[in-house]
Amino acid sequence: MESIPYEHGLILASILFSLGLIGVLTRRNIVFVLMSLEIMLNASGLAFIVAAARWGHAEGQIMFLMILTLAAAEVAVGLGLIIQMYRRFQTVDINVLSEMKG
Amino acid sequence: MNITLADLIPLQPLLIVTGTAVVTMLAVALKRSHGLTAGITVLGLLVATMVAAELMATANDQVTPLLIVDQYSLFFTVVVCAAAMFITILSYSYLAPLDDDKEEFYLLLGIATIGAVVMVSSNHFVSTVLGLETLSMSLYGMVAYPVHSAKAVKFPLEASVKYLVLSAAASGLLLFGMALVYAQTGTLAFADIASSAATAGMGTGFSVIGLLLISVGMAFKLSLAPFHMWTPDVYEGAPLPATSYLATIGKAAMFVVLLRFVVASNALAFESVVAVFSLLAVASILAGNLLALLQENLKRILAYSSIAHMGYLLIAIIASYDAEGAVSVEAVSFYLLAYVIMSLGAFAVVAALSSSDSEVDRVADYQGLFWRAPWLAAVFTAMLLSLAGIPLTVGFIGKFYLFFAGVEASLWLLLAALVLGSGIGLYYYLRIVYKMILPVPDSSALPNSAGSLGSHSVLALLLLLLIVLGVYPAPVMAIIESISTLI
Amino acid sequence: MILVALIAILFVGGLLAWASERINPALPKYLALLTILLDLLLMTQLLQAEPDGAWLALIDVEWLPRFGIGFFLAADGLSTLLLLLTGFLGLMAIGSAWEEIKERSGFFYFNLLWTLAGVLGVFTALDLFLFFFFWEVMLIPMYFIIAIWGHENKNYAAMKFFIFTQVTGMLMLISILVLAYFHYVQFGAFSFDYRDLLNVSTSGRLEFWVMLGFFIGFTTKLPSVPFHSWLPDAHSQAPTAGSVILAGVLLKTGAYGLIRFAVPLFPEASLAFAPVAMALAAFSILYCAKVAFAQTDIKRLIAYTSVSHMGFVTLGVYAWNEQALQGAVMTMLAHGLSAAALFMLAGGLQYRIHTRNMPDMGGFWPRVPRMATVAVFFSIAALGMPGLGNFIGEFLALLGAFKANIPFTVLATCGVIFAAVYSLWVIQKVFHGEFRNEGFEESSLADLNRREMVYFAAMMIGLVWMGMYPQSFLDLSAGSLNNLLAGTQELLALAQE
Amino acid sequence: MLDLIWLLPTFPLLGFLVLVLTAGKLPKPIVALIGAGSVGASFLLAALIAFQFANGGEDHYVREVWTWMAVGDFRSGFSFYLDGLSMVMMLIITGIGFLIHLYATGYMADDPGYSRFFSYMNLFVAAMLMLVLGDNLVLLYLGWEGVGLCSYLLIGFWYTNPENGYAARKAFVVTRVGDTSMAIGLFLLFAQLGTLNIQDMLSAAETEWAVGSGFAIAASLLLLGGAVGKSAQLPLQTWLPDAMAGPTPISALIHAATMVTAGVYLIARTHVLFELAPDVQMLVAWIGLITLLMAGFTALTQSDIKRVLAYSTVSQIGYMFLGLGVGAWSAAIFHLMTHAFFKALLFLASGTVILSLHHEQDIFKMGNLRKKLPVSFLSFLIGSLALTAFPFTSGYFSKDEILLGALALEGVGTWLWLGGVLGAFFTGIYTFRLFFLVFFGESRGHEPDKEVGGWHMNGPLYLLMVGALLAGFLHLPLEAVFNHGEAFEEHHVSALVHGFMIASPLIGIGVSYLFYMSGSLSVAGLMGNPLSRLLHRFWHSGWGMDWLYDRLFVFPFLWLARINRADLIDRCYGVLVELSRAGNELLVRTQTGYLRWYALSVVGGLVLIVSLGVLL
Repeated sequence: MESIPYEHGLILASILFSLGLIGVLTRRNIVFVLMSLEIMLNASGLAFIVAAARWGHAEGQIMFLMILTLAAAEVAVGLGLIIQMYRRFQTVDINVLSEMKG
Repeated sequence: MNITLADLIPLQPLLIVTGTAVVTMLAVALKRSHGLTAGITVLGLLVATMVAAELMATANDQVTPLLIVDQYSLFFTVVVCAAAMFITILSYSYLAPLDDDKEEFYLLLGIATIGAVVMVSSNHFVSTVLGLETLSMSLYGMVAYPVHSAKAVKFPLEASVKYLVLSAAASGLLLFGMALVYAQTGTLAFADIASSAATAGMGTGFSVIGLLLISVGMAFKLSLAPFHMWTPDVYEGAPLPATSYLATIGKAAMFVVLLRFVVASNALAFESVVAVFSLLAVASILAGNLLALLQENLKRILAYSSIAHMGYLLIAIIASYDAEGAVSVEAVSFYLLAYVIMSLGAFAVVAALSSSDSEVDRVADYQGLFWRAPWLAAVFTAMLLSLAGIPLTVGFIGKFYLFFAGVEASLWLLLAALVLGSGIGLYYYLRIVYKMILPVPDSSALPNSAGSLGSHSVLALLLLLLIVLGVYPAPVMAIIESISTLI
Repeated sequence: MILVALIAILFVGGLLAWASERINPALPKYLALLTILLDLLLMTQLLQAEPDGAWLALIDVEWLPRFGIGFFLAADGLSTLLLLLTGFLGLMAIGSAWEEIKERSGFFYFNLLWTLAGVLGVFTALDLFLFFFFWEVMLIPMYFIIAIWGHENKNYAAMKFFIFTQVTGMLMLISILVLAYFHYVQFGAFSFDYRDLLNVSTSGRLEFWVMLGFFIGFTTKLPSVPFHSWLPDAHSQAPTAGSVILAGVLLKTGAYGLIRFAVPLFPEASLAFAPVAMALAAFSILYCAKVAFAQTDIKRLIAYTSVSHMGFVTLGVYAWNEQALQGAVMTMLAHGLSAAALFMLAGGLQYRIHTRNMPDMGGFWPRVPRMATVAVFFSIAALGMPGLGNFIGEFLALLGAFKANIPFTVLATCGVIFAAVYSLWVIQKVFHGEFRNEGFEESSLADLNRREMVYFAAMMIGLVWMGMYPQSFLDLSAGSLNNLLAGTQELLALAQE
Repeated sequence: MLDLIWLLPTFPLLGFLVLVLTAGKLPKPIVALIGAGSVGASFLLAALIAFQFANGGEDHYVREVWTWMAVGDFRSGFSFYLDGLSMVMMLIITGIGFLIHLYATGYMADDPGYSRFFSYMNLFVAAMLMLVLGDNLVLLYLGWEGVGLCSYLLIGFWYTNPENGYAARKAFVVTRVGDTSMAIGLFLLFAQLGTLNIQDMLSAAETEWAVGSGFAIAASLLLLGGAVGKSAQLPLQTWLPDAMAGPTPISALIHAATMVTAGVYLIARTHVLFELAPDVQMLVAWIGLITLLMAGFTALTQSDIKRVLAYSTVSQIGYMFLGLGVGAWSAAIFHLMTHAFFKALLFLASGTVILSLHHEQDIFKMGNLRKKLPVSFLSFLIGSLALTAFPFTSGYFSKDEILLGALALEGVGTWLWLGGVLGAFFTGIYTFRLFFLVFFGESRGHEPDKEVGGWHMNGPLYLLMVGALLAGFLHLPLEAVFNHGEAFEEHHVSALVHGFMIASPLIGIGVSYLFYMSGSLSVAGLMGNPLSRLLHRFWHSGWGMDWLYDRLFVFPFLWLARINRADLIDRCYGVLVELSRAGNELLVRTQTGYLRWYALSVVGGLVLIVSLGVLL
């Protein structure tokens, strides 16, 4: 059977990745920012899967698992911070976090 | 392959640090006691340091594909653990007045150290990511630590969020880059990237882009321009111990990885990478120094200067690809050591004067320090002069190494940038010194009784190191020479 | 060994002086005085020392083997002369600080002595790394001296001084490293040892730039146009003792560097560069004389004149023949005394009447006849009156330079006329004419006291000695200068082949 | 005895040291004793030495006291060279110097700076002796600068008046210009001939340089520069008239008898060089001639007694230069000597006049003083006669020799002679103009109560009168020195020529008699037409030389100095500072504190780098 060339996978991953990046740039709601980050991480995870598929290794998939845990941890910490932020500012707009500059 | 018992021997330092973290956790679970937890951490780190130093004589083997435990990694394990220990000591007096649980800070610190140790001994993407993220995760926590405390003067929350979001994004870039490289070469181990038997190998397809993405990711973690913007805010917002941890261990560990990666993967074989690195170096040197020029907040000044220093270090990295470049690796190693000592020292002085509810971080606050607290002022002066690269201090020897590396590789342009940057740098370092020697103002934010015995002994130790390594660095030079051959 | 002692004594003495302040604020100056005297005593030992080879004293131990860096100190006649000058002026500086420095005297004398220690190191270090090490070490205490005890604009001045010398110092460091690296390439081992580096063949396109690094480093300290502009600020802002050390000693390190390192290490490039250097010299002689004339701040004026005078040194060095070199050395010594003395006079005036602004002064002669006489003496010396040290220096320098390059020598000689113009102008403004006291009351204008007379007398005797019997100095430096000349001759001969 | 020659400068030097170190604490008699005594002592010694030397027979004597500098092939010692020339000079300096010192003890009697004055005077004598006795050009230069310094100090002796200070500085700087050229000459000589010892240098020059060779011309020109500076000849003569600001004894000693003749001495001393460069020697002659004429005209128009004398000095030195130029070496030195006598006499006499009139110097405010001031009258009479070369006064012989020497020169000689004679004519006019105005006619203003004086002021005057009258009969032992070239045959010229030379000054005297005595001719009438008024103003300002030099040198220098007070080069570094400031501001603006902006910067960097990487 005909397999999909891995470039396609990579291209898909990079599209996803860029989407995430754009999300980080454009969103003001910090929750969405976090989600965009998730997308970025997963995109790179996907890239690893694709690569692993190309070589038929397990390493890439292991890497993917690592990324999952990592992403989970990020979100955990992130959400914790969001709660603190909401407590203090009653908002989730990241622009309130701009007291330090110069 | 499966881990044998023998493999555990070289892993001792890592295991001890991990153990320390676990014990700390248990201790906290059993009974909250600031002193106890701090004590345990210090002890554990001390033991780890000594064991690592002990091992340096013998150990030199690849434990699993992930970790390389050679003298080089052990050397930096020593540096990391020692630094972590010092920071722990500093944190104790700093956190004392915090109106919140203090113990978890040491837990985070311990875990961060695990990450750092893993990083300095990693020569594999997986372990890199593992270590890096362990480090960063706990740093988020450390940065945000006083977030509950009403009295916390700074903006830990803001700092932490900024740091988290950006560094997560950076990690994303890093990972994606790795993925691209992997996709091209089919290996995750640094060593095999260059010599991957499989197919096209490096240089083809996306791999260069992958390399660049990796560089960007690392550049961000090292806060090289133009990825530096987060640095001052995070440094300023974070509590001092976290800041100093981030500034010293965080940078050092990352740099070791960068060094290993660049040298092993032969990345500098590509024009584009060299160009990019040079660009990063020059940009960081200029941006860092210029930004610090008129800055009034001490933490921010140190943040900016750290940007510049990373730029200096990058010069040596670039030089390392040069055929004759025997010295360059040593230069990186020595300068990292020097940098850890001096910037830790600088932060230590500030920390000694500050506490979680009042941070003395405005340059103006230091007016007349020289006449009020000569000892602290002297140490601070020494550290600043060292950062400026003046003789009698380790900073000068470090600069000397960098210049030498640059000359060897005849990177005249970068050297010019280095000279220019250092020239500008003198200004803001001296500005602080000048403030300190001015007469004492009537109203001063300085606390009269500054620092605990612990922090003072740390200062003394660091000053000693600073001067000994500045005047008679020969032994350390010898060690570094021998270990640098392993890279 | 004696050299180590010389430097160590100063370091230790400095620390003691600092510490002793806690016991009694008056103690430091006595300690400092003692230290200097001790050093001078030791230096006289150098004069009797039996020379082995070229060196009167030598110590060479391994320091940083990784780079073949050694702790290599050695003194020949030239260095010894400069050591003596340093010691002597150190004494003078302490004398001038005796009453002027009241608060934080401990730290002051600490800095003073450490500067001197650094200078001694510079004059004796023959391992280029060590040389550079001392070169930088002497700056920091000087920075503190200016920044703490300086006058109204001290921060700016100190900062400028430090940055100028540091940045150009880094250029020199690069040059040193390139040289060491050449040695590695040619002989397979790193070395910073002066004797080894002399053998490095530095021909090639790069040599010029390397030489330039040294040249800039040294001419900044010297200083010569266009790197001089730190000096007027530093001088006018520094406390008297600071100016004395700056003018008397620190500037000489630059000249010494040119003689010892810049030319011998790069004979070819220097030969090619000589016309430019001499042109610069002539230009700074004339230019700074002109600028000096325009100043109203008396210390600034003197500062510019010393730039002008150091031009003769550059001229002499790059003429690179025996008369010229001897002239350069004599100029260094004589100017060391005369400029220091003038700064002490200016400092004395400022200490009395709290102004350096000449328009506020005038007709002081009848009020302060002793000071006036002394001032006339040193101005006369400065304008190169035969029979005084400066004349010997400038005359020999020009005599030698004339062989090397006629046009620039002639130009430089014209500087002597301007020297007369500004020197006499100062005398006219301050001591002649109708008495003026603007911004200070007459009573504060007291004549030189006994202590001051003692050290001015000492310097006068020194200048007259140099002027009437310079042979005792010339003989001392002749040996080393001839060695340098011979060395470069050989290298040039080799290069010709 | 000869080997004590080093004591000659030492006595006055010691005097100077004592007087300086005691800083005016000594009582005036002691000061006078030290000041005059030291010079007297060295005069006695000089006389003895001269006596022994004259009878010794050998034509020169060298005594090295110690080595001054010896660097490589350059060597110069503190060594004294005695021959006929330096002997004459040293006798003049010590002898007339002593007389003037003696006079000064009275003249300066009530001056607060008494001791300071004599210390300077002694230093001057010492330096002057070094100048004439030095056996190498460096030592000569030492003396040369030394006398310049003393002249500066003494012109500005009354320093409270800024004008004196200005005059002093002018004198020093203008002569320094000459000195500089002389210094360069020294460098050239050393570079070419390898020695600065005068005798060796001269012989080396003779052997190595052909007549008219470029080096000879350059060297002699450069030395000439020094000479014209010191001797106030064209084009550097402007300083001397202003130098009269100093006390009158100074004018007598420094600006008439000794220092200003140093240039003549220098040229005579190095005459071999000039003989090697005939063009330059001719230039010397012309300089002398022009100067003496210009100065003569100017002297006609001056109203200040001392300025008249000053210009006459310039003019007389012009004669000496003329003599040198035409190769009448010994004549020039002869005139130097006689001039020393009568000009010192005139100045001292004028000093008495001035002092008696309480520091009045304007001759139009004097008059009819011959009764009141008999001694000065007598001195002036004799001095003026000698100055105008009245037959059988000293000036007559010396000036004659010079003029005859000029005449003996074929070609331009005749013109030079004519010029000289014309000069003598003017000398007659201006000298007796002064004489008549001061001592005859009716008193205009000041009435002196009595003539100041006393033995120590009049004594010198009488002695100088004798000198001025009889010095002409002396014979100077200069053959040995100038045995090159100059022929010592008597000049045989027609009586007509002699008549001319005798007549011209007498006519001049007559003219001034008609103008200022009998009044049958009136200056006012002359001033009637504008042209002469213009001329008068022009001459009075010394041919507008000062005006010219101010515009040419002084003002431009001042202007340059003023516009660049702040040192342009320093400004350039300021630009760097501004640049980094600007950079700082720019970058600080990027630190907005907004997370999204930071993220954007990261992405921006990413894009930049990746695109860069892909492009490369």
